[in-house]
Amino acid sequence: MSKLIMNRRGLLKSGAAVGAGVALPTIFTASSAAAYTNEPTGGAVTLGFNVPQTGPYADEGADELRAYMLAVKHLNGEGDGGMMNTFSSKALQGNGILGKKVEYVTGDTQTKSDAARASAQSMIQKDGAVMITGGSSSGVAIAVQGLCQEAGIIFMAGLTHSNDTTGKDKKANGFRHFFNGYMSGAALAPVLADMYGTDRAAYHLTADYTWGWTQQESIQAATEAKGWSTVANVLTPLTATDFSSYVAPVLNSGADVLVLNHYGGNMVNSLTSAVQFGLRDKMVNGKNFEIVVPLYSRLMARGAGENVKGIFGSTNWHWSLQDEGSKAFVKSFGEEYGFPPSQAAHTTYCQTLLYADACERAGTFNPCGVGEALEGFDFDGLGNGPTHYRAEDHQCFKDVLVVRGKENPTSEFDLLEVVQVTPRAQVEYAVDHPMFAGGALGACNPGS
Amino acid sequence: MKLMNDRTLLIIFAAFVLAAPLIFAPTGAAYPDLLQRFAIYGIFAIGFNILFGLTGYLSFGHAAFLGVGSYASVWMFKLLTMNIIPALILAVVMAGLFSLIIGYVSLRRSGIYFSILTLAFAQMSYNLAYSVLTPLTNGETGLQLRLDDPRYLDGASVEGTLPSTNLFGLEMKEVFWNPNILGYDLQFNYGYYVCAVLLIASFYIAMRIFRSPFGLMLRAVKTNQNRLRYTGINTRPYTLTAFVISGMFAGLAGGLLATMDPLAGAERMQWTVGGEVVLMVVLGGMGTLIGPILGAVFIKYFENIFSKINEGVLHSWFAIMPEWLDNTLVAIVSPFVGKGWHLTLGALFMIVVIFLPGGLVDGAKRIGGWITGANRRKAKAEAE
Amino acid sequence: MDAILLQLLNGLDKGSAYALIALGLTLIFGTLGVVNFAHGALFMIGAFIAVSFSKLMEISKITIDPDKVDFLGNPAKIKTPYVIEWFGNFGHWLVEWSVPVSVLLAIPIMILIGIIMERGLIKHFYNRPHADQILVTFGLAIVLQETIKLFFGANPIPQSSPDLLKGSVDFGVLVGFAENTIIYPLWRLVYFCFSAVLIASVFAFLRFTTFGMVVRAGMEDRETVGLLGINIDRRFTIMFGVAAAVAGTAGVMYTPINPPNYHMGMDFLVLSFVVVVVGGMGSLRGAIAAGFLLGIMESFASMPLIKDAIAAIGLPSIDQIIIYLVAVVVLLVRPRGLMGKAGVMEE
Amino acid sequence: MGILEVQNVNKHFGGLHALNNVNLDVEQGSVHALIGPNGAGKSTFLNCLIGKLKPDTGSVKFNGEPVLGKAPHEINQLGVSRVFQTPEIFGELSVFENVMIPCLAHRDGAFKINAFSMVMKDKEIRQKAEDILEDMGMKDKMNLHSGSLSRGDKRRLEMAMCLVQEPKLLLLDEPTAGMARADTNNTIDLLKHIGETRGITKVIIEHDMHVVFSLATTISVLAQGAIIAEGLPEDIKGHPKVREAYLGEAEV
Repeated sequence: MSKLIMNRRGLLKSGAAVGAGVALPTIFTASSAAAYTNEPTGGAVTLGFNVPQTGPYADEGADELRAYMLAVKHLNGEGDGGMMNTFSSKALQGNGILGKKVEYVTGDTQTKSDAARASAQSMIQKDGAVMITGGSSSGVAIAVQGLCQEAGIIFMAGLTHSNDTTGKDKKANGFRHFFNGYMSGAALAPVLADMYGTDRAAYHLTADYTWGWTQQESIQAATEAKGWSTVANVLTPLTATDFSSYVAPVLNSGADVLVLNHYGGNMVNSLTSAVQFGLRDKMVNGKNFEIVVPLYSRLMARGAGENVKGIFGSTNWHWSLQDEGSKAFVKSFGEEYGFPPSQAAHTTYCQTLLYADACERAGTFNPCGVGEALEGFDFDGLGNGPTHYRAEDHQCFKDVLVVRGKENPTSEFDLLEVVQVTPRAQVEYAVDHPMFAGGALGACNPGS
Repeated sequence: MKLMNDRTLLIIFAAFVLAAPLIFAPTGAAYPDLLQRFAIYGIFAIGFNILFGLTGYLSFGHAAFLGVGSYASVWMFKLLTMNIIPALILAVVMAGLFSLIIGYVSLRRSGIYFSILTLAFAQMSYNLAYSVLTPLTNGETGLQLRLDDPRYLDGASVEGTLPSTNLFGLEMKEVFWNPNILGYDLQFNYGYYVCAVLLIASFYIAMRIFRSPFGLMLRAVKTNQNRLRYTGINTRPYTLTAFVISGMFAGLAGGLLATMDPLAGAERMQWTVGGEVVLMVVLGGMGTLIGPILGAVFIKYFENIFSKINEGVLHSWFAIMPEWLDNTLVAIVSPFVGKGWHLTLGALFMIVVIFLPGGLVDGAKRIGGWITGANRRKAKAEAE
Repeated sequence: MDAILLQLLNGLDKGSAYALIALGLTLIFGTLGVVNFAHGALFMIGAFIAVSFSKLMEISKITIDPDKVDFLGNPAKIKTPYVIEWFGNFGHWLVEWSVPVSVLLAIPIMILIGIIMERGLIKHFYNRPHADQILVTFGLAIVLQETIKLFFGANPIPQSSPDLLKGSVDFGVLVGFAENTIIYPLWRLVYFCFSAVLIASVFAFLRFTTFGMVVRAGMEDRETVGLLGINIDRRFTIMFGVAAAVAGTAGVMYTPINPPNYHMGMDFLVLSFVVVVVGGMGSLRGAIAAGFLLGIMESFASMPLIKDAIAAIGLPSIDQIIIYLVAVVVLLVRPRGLMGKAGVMEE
Repeated sequence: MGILEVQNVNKHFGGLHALNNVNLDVEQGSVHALIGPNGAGKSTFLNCLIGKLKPDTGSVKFNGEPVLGKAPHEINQLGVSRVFQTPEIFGELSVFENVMIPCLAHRDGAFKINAFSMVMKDKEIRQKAEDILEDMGMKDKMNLHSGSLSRGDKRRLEMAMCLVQEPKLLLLDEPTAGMARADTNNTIDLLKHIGETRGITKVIIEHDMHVVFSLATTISVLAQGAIIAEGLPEDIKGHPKVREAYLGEAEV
C-alpha cells in the first residue's frame, strides 16, 4: 500500500496546490488560442473520472475508480502494465499519452443526470479535463455524453446498458465499450431455448423507465423469435422497494418463466421476493418454473445472496475468463486491491486504455482525431476476444457472456459461472435496427 | 440597530455578484458552471424564502416547479428558438400556473399537513416525469436538444452540430474574457452574467417584498394567522400569492438551469431537491435577505468542490509531512471528503441548526457582535 | 376472487411494515411533540444490527487448503466460523437463526440508542419550532445513514431466514382454492404475526400498565400530569427508547424480506410520514389504520387488472402515485387525517 | 333599530344545547355587557357573532346586514373588531408593525397585492399608527418586540389594533381576565377613555362584576344557553333570576 501511495503522490506532486486552494489548480489555457477544448499544453494531460460515489451505486462507482487508477498507473509505466501487454495495438509506450503524464480528477455523479453534468462541467471548465469517462446508469451516461458533445470533449461511457446510448441518443463524441439490451437478448435467447425448451410462456416485470423498456423489448423479441410466448409485461415503479405485490400473481398467470428487467437495488429486491414466493420450487405447465435476470452485475448479485443460484443472465465480462487479457487484468487488479475486478471495473479500464491508444495512433488529443482513430477500430486482447468499434454508432461489438448463478460458490466473489460465450456474430445488428433508430451521430465537435 | 440601509446593501450585493469570478478564484469555485449554479440556486432559495421565511409554510414540493421550469424552457429551445428570452418567460409562466394549482389545493391545510401535501405532489410529478410522461420529459435520460428539433424561429444551423443557447447572439457558454490575475486564470462568460443580473433583480424584488405591506402581511401570517383573520385580512390569497411567487422564482431558476445547460432531468423534481432548498434557506438564515443566497452557495460549493477531493488530492496536501503522518491524516480526513461529503454536510447542517438557529447570517451577526462588544469592553477598560 | 384475496393478504403484510414504523413515529410525536425525521434511520440501524450480528457469527478461523487455489492462483483459504468451531451444533444453530436472535440483541441496543438520542439531542428541541425539529433530525438521519455506508458500503447485504422458515405455504389449498393460486412466503407471514404482536403489546403496555397510563395522560395534557408531581420527562425518555426499539426490531425482522442497505431508512421515511399524516398526527390508532389502508391500496393498485382499467381512463401507472394520491384525497376530505386531533401540528 | 340584532340563535354541540333561542339587540353607542356563570354559553355566543362558529338556526344582523356564514375577515371588514380573552397580537413583530397591519387592513381591504410600495414610507399609515399609540400611551414602546411586552401592555396593544380600524362595534371577551386589580382598573379607565373619545358601540363579555358595573349601559344575563334577564345595570343587580344563576358568587 505504501508503494502505491508513493506513486500516487509522485504522480500528483507536479500539480499540487497547497494552501487555500481546495483542489488542483487549473491547467486551463486561454480558450481562444487553443485548437480544441482543453488542449493540454504542459507536460501532463488530465482525464476526468466521473463515477457515483454517493447513492445506491456507490460501490460500483468505487470499483470503477479503482480500475481507473490502475489504468492511469499502467499508462504512466508503473505497475505490471496489466492488459497493455496483451492489447493487440502496441501504440502505448508506458510513458503517459503522447509523452504527457496522465493525471486525473474525480467527481461524484450521485447517479443523477443533473449532478453528473455539474461534476463533468467542473472537470471541463475548472480542471481542464480532455476526456470524461464513467457512470453507472444509462440516464447519467446519456446526459454526460450530451454535455461532452456540446463542450467538445470525448466521452468514454462506463456502465450503461440501454440501447439508447448508442441508439437514438448517440453522439459523435461518445463511445461505448459496454454491451446493451439488444445484445443481452440476442445472447440469452438461444441459451434459454436450449436449457428450458422452446414452448415457454414468459411473464415480464419491468422497471418503468427507458432502460427497462428497451431491455424488455429486446428480450421479448429475442425469446419470441425462439418460440416463446409472452404472457404479460407488468411495469413496476422506479421507487418500489417491495415487489411482493408484483411477484405474487405470477404463479397463477399461466407463465412458467419470470423475466426480471430490473437493475441494481430493484433487481436485488425483486429477485429476493420471487425466490421467497417459492417460484423456483413450483411446476407450471408440467415444467419447472424458472427465473431470468437479463443483466447481471456481480456486485449487485452479492446483494441477492443465495437467491441467484441457478439463475441465468448476461454480463459484459467476468473475472473467471481464462484468456490472456482477462488473466492479466485480474492479476494486476487483484494484486493491487486484493479482490477480483467487477465488469464495471473491466469496462472502464478498457475504455481508458482504448482512449489513450487512440490518442497515440491519432497523434493528437483533438476529439475529432481521437474519434477517427476509434471509429472502425479492430482490436483484441482486452478480455472479450476480437472486438470492433463500429464507426456508425460508436458501439463496441464483441462476445457476450451468458452466466448462471453458481450452485456451490467457493468464495464470496465466486457467484457466477460462465455458461456460454456467445460469439460476436450472433449479437450484431444493423445500424438502422428499429430498436436503435431515431438518432443521429452528428459531427464531431472539437470545441473552441 | 440597522447596519446599513437597503440601497447600500443592494449596491454592495450587486458589486459582489458581478465580481464573483474574481472573488471566488482563490476558493477553486470560479469556473462558469459552478458560479452559474450559485446564482441559480440563489434565485431558487430567495424565492423559497419568500414563502418559507415569511409565512412559515414549509413546502417540500418546490422541486416540482424547478423541474417544470426546466422542461418548459428546453421545449422552447426545441420548438421555437435558442434565444433564452422566450424560454425563460415560458418557464416562469408554466411554473406559476403549476404552483397556482398545487398551492390552491395544498394551502387548504397548514402545518405538517401542508408539508406532506406538497411532498406528495412533488413525488407524483417526479414519478410521472420519470416514467409515464416520457414522451414529454424523455424520462430517465432527461429532455435534451436533438439535431432534428424543428426550432421554427431559428434558421438552419450548422449541419451535425447543436446550436447554443444565446441572448440575441451572445452565446451563454462563451467565455468573453479570460485574463490571468494574481496567478489565477479567470473566466468571464455571458451565461454567468445573465444569471448574475437575474440574481440581482431577484434580490431586489425580494427586498421590495420584504419591505412592502404585502410582506408585512406574510410575516403576520407566520406569527399569528388567527389574529390576522380577525383583523379583516383574508389570509388564503396572501399565502397563495406567496406560494405562486416562490413557485415562479423556482421556475425561473429551473429555466436558467436549462438555459445554461440545455437538459431537463426528472431528478430535478424529486423531493430531496425540494429538501435541499430548505437546507439552503435554513443554513443561510431563514427570513433574512442575504441568508438564502449564502446557504445556496455553501451547499453547492460542498457538492461540487468537496466531493472532488479524493485521496490523491489529500496526499498532495499533506505531501510535505512525513509519510506516516501523511497516511494517518489522509485516513482521518478521507471519510469526510470526496465520497463522504454527504456525511460532512449532514453533520455541519446539524451543528448549524443546533447552535445557530438563525443560520449563517445569525452566526455572522454574533461574531460581529462579539467583536464590537469586545471593542467596547476594551474601550471601557482603557477609559477606566 | 383469489387474486383479490392474495393482494389483500399482501396488503396486510406491507401494511404491517408501514404500521410498525408509523407507530413508533406517532409514539414519539404524541409523547414528546417532536417530529422525528431520523425515525427511518432507526429502522435502518435495526436492520444493520442484524447484519452486524451475522457478520460477528461469521468471524472465522482461516486455514490454508493446499489443494485449492483462489482467483490469483495462491493457495485458497478455508474459513470456519469460530462459533461453529467452539459450539458445534449450537454454533450452526446460531448462524442459521441469526436474524431472530438479533431481535433479542436489538431491543436493549435500540432502547439505549433511543435514550441517548433523546437526552443528547431531541431534549433540546422541545421548545423549538417543528421546522427546526424536522431539520435537525433530518441532518441526524443523513449522518447516521452515511456512517453506516462508511462501514458497510452502499450495496445491499443479504440476510437469510432460518431454513425452517424459508419457502412458502399454499394458502389457497387450505381454504379450498386450486393449487398455486394463493401462495405466500413463510417469512412474510412470520413478519406479519410479529408486527401484530408488537403492535398489540405496545397498545397493551399503554393501556394496562401504570406507566402506560401516565404516558397516555401525558399525551393528552402534559402540563397537568406535570403538576401531579410525576416525572413525566423521564417517562417520555423511556418512551423514546421504546419507540426506537419498535423501529429497530421491525428493521431486524425485515432483513430477510429485502436485503438491507444504507438508504432503506430514507426510502421508508417519506412513506411512513405519509402514513402518519393520513392517520392523523398523534393518533396511534390512526397510524395503524392508515398503515394497513395504504398497504392494501398499494397492493391493489399493482394488480395488472386494475392498472389496465385505470390506464384505460387515462391514468397510466396508477401504482406509481397511489400512495400520494390517497394522501391528497384523505387530507382534503378529512383535514386532520383519519383520526387526528384538532390543533395538532397546524400552526 | 340596533346596530347588532341577534334573533333566535340556537347552537347544539352533540346533545348539549349550548345556545337556546338567544335574542339580543345592541343599541348604537351603548356598552352592552353579557354576563353569566361559567359554561353559560358566552364564548359560544361570541364565536357565533364573529364567524368562528355557525349557529344551527337563527339570524345575526349587523347594521341590517346578515353576517351568518361570512368568514371572520369579512365580518371584520364590515366594522366589527374583537379583543380576545388572552391578547392575540403578532408576537414576532414590533409594536409599530402590529398596529400598522390593522391600519392597512382598514384602508386596503381584505386582500391587496401591494408588493412594491414601502410600508415604512407610507405616511398616512405611519401617522395613524403613531397617533393611536400616542393615544394609548404606548408611543415610547413602538419599536419594541411585541412578544416581550407585559400582559397589560399586550392588552393595550391589542386594543390599539382594534381601535385603529375605527370599528363600528367592538367585541371584548373578558378584557380583564387574569389581571391584577390595578391593571383591571387601568383597563376600565382605558375603556372609559375610548368610550369618551370615540363613542364606539361595545359588547363586553365579563366575569368581573366590578368591570361590568363600571362600564355597562345595558346588561344581558346568559345562563344555560338562554338569556334570562336584560336591562339597565340597576335592574339587573337585584334581579332574582340572576341571583339564582349566580348562587354562590358573593360579589353580586
